[in-house]
Amino acid sequence: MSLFCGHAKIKDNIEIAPGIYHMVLNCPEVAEDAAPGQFIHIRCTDALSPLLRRPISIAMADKKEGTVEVIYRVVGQGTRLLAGKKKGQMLDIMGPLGHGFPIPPWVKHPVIVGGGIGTAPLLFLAESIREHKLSSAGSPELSGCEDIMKTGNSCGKPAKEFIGTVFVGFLTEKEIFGAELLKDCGFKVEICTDDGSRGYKGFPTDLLEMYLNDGPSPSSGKVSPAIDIIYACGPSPLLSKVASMASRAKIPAYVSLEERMACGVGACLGCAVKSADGGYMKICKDGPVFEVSQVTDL
Amino acid sequence: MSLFCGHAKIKDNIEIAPGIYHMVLNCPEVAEDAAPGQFIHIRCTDALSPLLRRPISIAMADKKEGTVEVIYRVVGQGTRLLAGKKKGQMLDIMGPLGHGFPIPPWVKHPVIVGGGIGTAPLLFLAESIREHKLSSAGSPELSGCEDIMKTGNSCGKPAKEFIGTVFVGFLTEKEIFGAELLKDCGFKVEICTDDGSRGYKGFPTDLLEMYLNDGPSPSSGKVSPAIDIIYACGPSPLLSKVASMASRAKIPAYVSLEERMACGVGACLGCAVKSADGGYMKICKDGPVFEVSQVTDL
Amino acid sequence: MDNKSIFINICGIAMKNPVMVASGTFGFGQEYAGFYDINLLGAIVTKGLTFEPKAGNPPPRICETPAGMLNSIGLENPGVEDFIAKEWPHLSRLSIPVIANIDGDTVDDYHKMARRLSSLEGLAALEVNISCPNVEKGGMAFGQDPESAAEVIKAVREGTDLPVIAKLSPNVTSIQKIAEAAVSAGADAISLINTLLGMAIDINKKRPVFHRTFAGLSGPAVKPVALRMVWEVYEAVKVPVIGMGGITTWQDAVEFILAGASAVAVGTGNFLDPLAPIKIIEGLKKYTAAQGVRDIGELIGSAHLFTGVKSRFK
Amino acid sequence: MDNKSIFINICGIAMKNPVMVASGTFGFGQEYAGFYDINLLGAIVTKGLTFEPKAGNPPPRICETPAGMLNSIGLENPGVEDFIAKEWPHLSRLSIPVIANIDGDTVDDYHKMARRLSSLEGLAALEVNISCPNVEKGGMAFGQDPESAAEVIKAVREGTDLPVIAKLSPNVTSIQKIAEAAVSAGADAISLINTLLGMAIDINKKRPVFHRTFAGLSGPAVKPVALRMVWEVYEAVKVPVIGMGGITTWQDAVEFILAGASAVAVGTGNFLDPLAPIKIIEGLKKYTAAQGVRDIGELIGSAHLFTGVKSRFK
Ligand SMILES: Cc1cc2nc3c(=O)[nH]c(=O)nc-3n(C[C@H](O)[C@H](O)[C@H](O)COP(=O)(O)OP(=O)(O)OC[C@H]3O[C@@H](n4cnc5c(N)ncnc54)[C@H](O)[C@@H]3O)c2cc1C
Ligand SMILES: Cc1cc2nc3c(=O)[nH]c(=O)nc-3n(C[C@H](O)[C@H](O)[C@H](O)COP(=O)(O)OP(=O)(O)OC[C@H]3O[C@@H](n4cnc5c(N)ncnc54)[C@H](O)[C@@H]3O)c2cc1C
Ligand SMILES: Cc1cc2nc3c(=O)[nH]c(=O)nc-3n(C[C@H](O)[C@H](O)[C@H](O)COP(=O)(O)O)c2cc1C
Ligand SMILES: Cc1cc2nc3c(=O)[nH]c(=O)nc-3n(C[C@H](O)[C@H](O)[C@H](O)COP(=O)(O)O)c2cc1C
Ligand code: FES
Ligand code: FES
Repeated sequence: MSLFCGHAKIKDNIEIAPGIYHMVLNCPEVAEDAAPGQFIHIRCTDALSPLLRRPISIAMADKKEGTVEVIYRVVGQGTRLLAGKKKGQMLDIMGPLGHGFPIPPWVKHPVIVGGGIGTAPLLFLAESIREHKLSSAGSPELSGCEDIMKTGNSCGKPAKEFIGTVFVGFLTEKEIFGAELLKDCGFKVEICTDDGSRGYKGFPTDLLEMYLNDGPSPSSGKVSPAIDIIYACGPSPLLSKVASMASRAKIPAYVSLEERMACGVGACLGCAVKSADGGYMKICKDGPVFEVSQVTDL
Repeated sequence: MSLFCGHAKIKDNIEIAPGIYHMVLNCPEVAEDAAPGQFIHIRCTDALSPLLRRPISIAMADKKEGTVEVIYRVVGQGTRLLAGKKKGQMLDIMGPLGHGFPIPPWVKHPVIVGGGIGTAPLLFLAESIREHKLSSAGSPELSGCEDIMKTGNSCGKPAKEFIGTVFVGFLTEKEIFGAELLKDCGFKVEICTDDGSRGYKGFPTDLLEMYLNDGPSPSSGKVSPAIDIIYACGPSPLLSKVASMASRAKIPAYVSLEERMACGVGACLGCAVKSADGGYMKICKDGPVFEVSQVTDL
Repeated sequence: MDNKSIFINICGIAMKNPVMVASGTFGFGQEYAGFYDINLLGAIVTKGLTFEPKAGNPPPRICETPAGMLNSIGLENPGVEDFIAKEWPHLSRLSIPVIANIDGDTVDDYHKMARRLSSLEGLAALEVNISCPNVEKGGMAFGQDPESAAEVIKAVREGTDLPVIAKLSPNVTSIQKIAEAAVSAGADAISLINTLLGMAIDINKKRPVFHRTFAGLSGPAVKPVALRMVWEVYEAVKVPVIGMGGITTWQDAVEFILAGASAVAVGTGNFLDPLAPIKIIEGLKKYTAAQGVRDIGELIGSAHLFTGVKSRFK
Repeated sequence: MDNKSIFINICGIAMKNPVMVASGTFGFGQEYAGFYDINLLGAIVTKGLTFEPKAGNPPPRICETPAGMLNSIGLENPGVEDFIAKEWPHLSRLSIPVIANIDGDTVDDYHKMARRLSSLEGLAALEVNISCPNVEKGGMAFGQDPESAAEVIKAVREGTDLPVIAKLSPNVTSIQKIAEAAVSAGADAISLINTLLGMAIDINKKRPVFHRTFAGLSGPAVKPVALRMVWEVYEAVKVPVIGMGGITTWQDAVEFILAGASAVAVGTGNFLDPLAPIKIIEGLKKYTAAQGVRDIGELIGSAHLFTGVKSRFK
């Protein structure tokens, strides 16, 4: 596989929630090969400090348009520099890197659990699951989502079919993003906020737990097939709760992990995570998505 | 004396010639105290690389407007970062620093010699000489130049009086700046370019030499008083020629020197220049303007 | 406003906060007085002084490097007598401790310096620079060997009743051995690090940038090395450690304190931001308050607790 | 296209250009093969290998610092047998020299490694890492003392006919003494620098960032120190020097060559820009052409000419 490393033009870079940005890049090379759960590795400055690239998940990729989209939160030097970039400028990126979320052919009822900024790669995942399900159901190929922030009619063809269930949690109402896109992809979306400003007050894992105990949520109105796969991305407490619930319920579950990275390609052995069988796996190369039983310390 | 160190708002930052920028800063504190030949010390990035500030001469200061202007050429990392700054952004500056050009009360016929980007501080000098001469001649106080790039009518009141002579040299016609302002300040301006694309083909020191030999230049049309002071800023060959001509002609001459700086205030002893009496002077504190007999190695 | 929680006393030097300015980066104090009241600092360390005046090295004397700088000043200074005549009068009027940084070509030079400066009423301490990389004789060479380091410190010790601070060079295999030798010889405190030995080459001229080829590396680039050495020396000796090397923010200062520094010094950081020491003092006040610490002394070396070593101050 | 002017032969290792990739920053070569044809490189140095497999240190293993990074990988590697079984087959198919970087807990480990690897058909050389700061036993400790450095090199020398490159630690008082000892013991070349010993502290957790407290500093921050050590070693020994430490541009590479490096290695620079080695090779071609140099060998150490030391290659 040939990997891209070079400059991509910034088509857009806007603040979609306080401190959270949505950037659209023109990069057909990355868009072509990108799979949900993969990331790009971004050089935030030409200068030598901050020195290292920053990994950011691909929140959407459109092969036809040749665009790659990311959603990121400003937390430090690197992301602050990113937020300062303007439309039209060039950005030095590498990718697509890592192994993403698998979508097995037998998936009937996927459940996606997202926490905060961790929701970003799940948008691409949701879109891919929808495409996958519809195309394997014999439907004609669907056009991708043109712009993940144009809510309401983001997907070429709103899916009437039920594709799966999403539980997403945010700090507060203002920080919510992606919910409309998830709905348009045919997912039943349950939102929660830490402060209760919208939806359920609490964590998305609370909802997952109820759902696993009680079956389809009371408000769903229809009976869905049993959950057969769980995907999650978010802060580590969320991931460990998902992992233990999934293993209890014996449902395969995939989580996206984070660790400080240098190379991003498996060369430096810097982004280690303890594997279930002893040794260490590399998040950048063996992951960032892992089946929960592969990793310990979750 | 209280020195300013803080953020100033960028009012303008435009490319006035290929690779040469004119930046206007809003900074009443620096404008208030600034004298021609002094500089500001600029932090070009929030990051730690490039680490050190960059010294840039004050090309104009307007106490009333509270503005400070600089003209700089992009030569490396720091100046490239400066060129990327946008109107409205804040810039971390210190100043005004150093000792500038003295304007003794007895000055009748000052001659200013500038080479390339070295012309920048000479604009402020020219304006100050004019103000100084007119005010000591009993004229009412003049308003400063509002914008050094608005040529033609840059000074509040065009000076009919002859203030002095300027010889400026540039690589080529395109790089010429400041000439109109100098004229408006009442200076007779002789331009030369290295490639002959405008004015005399050669160096401003050639013109100075002719002038010193032949008296008022043939084209001047009127007889000026004898030269009684010379000011120069530009590349070091220019400065050393000026120095030797001035000492031969026994005319006091002041030059602005450059050296890599760290602190900019005389604390690190980094910007040394050999003084005529042995030891080292500090360009940032004892200069950047020196009487030519003070320094050796010119 | 003064804040007792960050007050610190290092071997008799009472400072209202643990933030000093490093030798050679603050002249004799006047240069930064235009920016803020320098009496707000914990202490001032003078530019390195020698017995005879020193002209210093020919330019260029500085060169920027990634997140750092090289300097080859060469200890330019007016000599101890001129210092006493011209600089001491205004320094002695400050309300904060002033520490004289001293250097010599020979062991005897250090002894003479110590004796001469001890006569000054009000001088707080001597910082003995056995680590300057930019001079022909003495300097760093003394600080690269435990025996010669001890010899110099002993000579200073015999010449003064003032607190003696040994300023160490990081260009050694074992900083612990040098620190131990200095303490055995009578040092009351250790300050470190001086600059790392480095160089730069001008690829157009195809020659070293500096006349003396090598120069001293300082600034944020060296911080991880400086912090490690403070950590090591804290574990090796019982006297207070003054930490420096690349400090530009209060977070940096906290790292040094947690590693074992009783005080910190800002060097190259002054060049980036003249107000850096003041911002660091403010940051330390807030940090100690936020941590619920009533005496910053409790924090000194406390990161060692996690590695099985007990804080000496607990 | 190949360009004869930058061809270089170091103690029998013939390289079409003097740009290698540094051990531990390029895995076993496959990771960067997606970005460019790695046969364009001068040579590849493998990740450090040990006799038995090593799991490496628990995370976190890296931490960014100003213009640098700290790493505490802990020599994670599959062990020499697994390397031979799984990595050597694809490495041996490359058209460029492959150098194995070896490490050991004991002198005997090094000897066994040397013997085992010497059996590989086509391996270009052994780089003996006596400078790893991230392991419990061996590693850097061997490289901090001339005698133990010599002992290790001798053991390797006795176990192989391959060229032996001693990789030195910068954490020493005199790099010249270590280099001299390594050469006396039979090293055919010297490579330096490995990482500087540093550390970082998490001020929220009030503990060192790394489990092993100390870690290795690399990247542009250390370049001035690395360059100085290459300069010093070039003056001390007669064997070729491979220079590394913070190289990210061709200008950096030229500085090292002028200081005395016969070849350079790009380490941390790969992380910033996977294409850095290729860009450096292109830059060197242009520089030699612009300088009118027909053989890059003429440039090696030529900055020493200005300081009275003659280029060894003239
Ligand atoms: C595979 C992968 C995908 C990611 N995808 C996204 C994404 O889509 N959107 C997004 O906003 N972020 C994402 N992240 C996180 C993102 O990489 C970091 O927020 C970013 O690198 C921070 O850089 P900075 O320079 O702004 O912050 P820094 O100044 O480097 O750090 C700021 C603070 O955050 C902490 N921190 C930052 N990154 C990490 C980390 N990876 N692990 C632990 N602590 C950390 C630091 O310790 C520090 O306290 C992803 C990370 C990984 C590994
Ligand atoms: C008192 C003073 C006033 C100045 N006023 C102006 C001004 O009004 N306008 C203006 O454009 N410039 C002025 N300069 C020069 C300006 O400071 C430098 O061009 C600037 O610092 C370069 O920074 P950089 O990061 O862009 O280049 P760097 O990347 O730092 O350097 C680029 C190249 O220029 C060389 N170089 C840069 N600065 C110097 C120097 N001072 N001495 C020798 N070589 C140098 C470097 O060696 C390198 O080759 C002044 C300098 C001084 C000391
Ligand atoms: C320009 C300059 C001059 C220095 N002069 C001296 C000196 O005279 N005596 C001394 O002990 N240290 C001297 N130092 C070293 C500093 O005091 C300090 O130990 C070192 O720079 C590391 O701290 P920093 O990274 O904060 O600058 C000098 C450093 C610089 C940058
Ligand atoms: C992540 C990482 C892993 C490393 N692993 C090894 C190693 O296994 N063996 C070795 O000899 N050096 C190792 N090094 C040191 C490098 O080879 C090199 O000597 C050092 O990083 C300086 O070069 P640089 O600044 O270009 O990275 C490693 C460096 C890094 C950053
Ligand atoms: S970041 Fe280098 S191995 Fe993952
Ligand atoms: S730049 Fe520090 S003394 Fe001039």
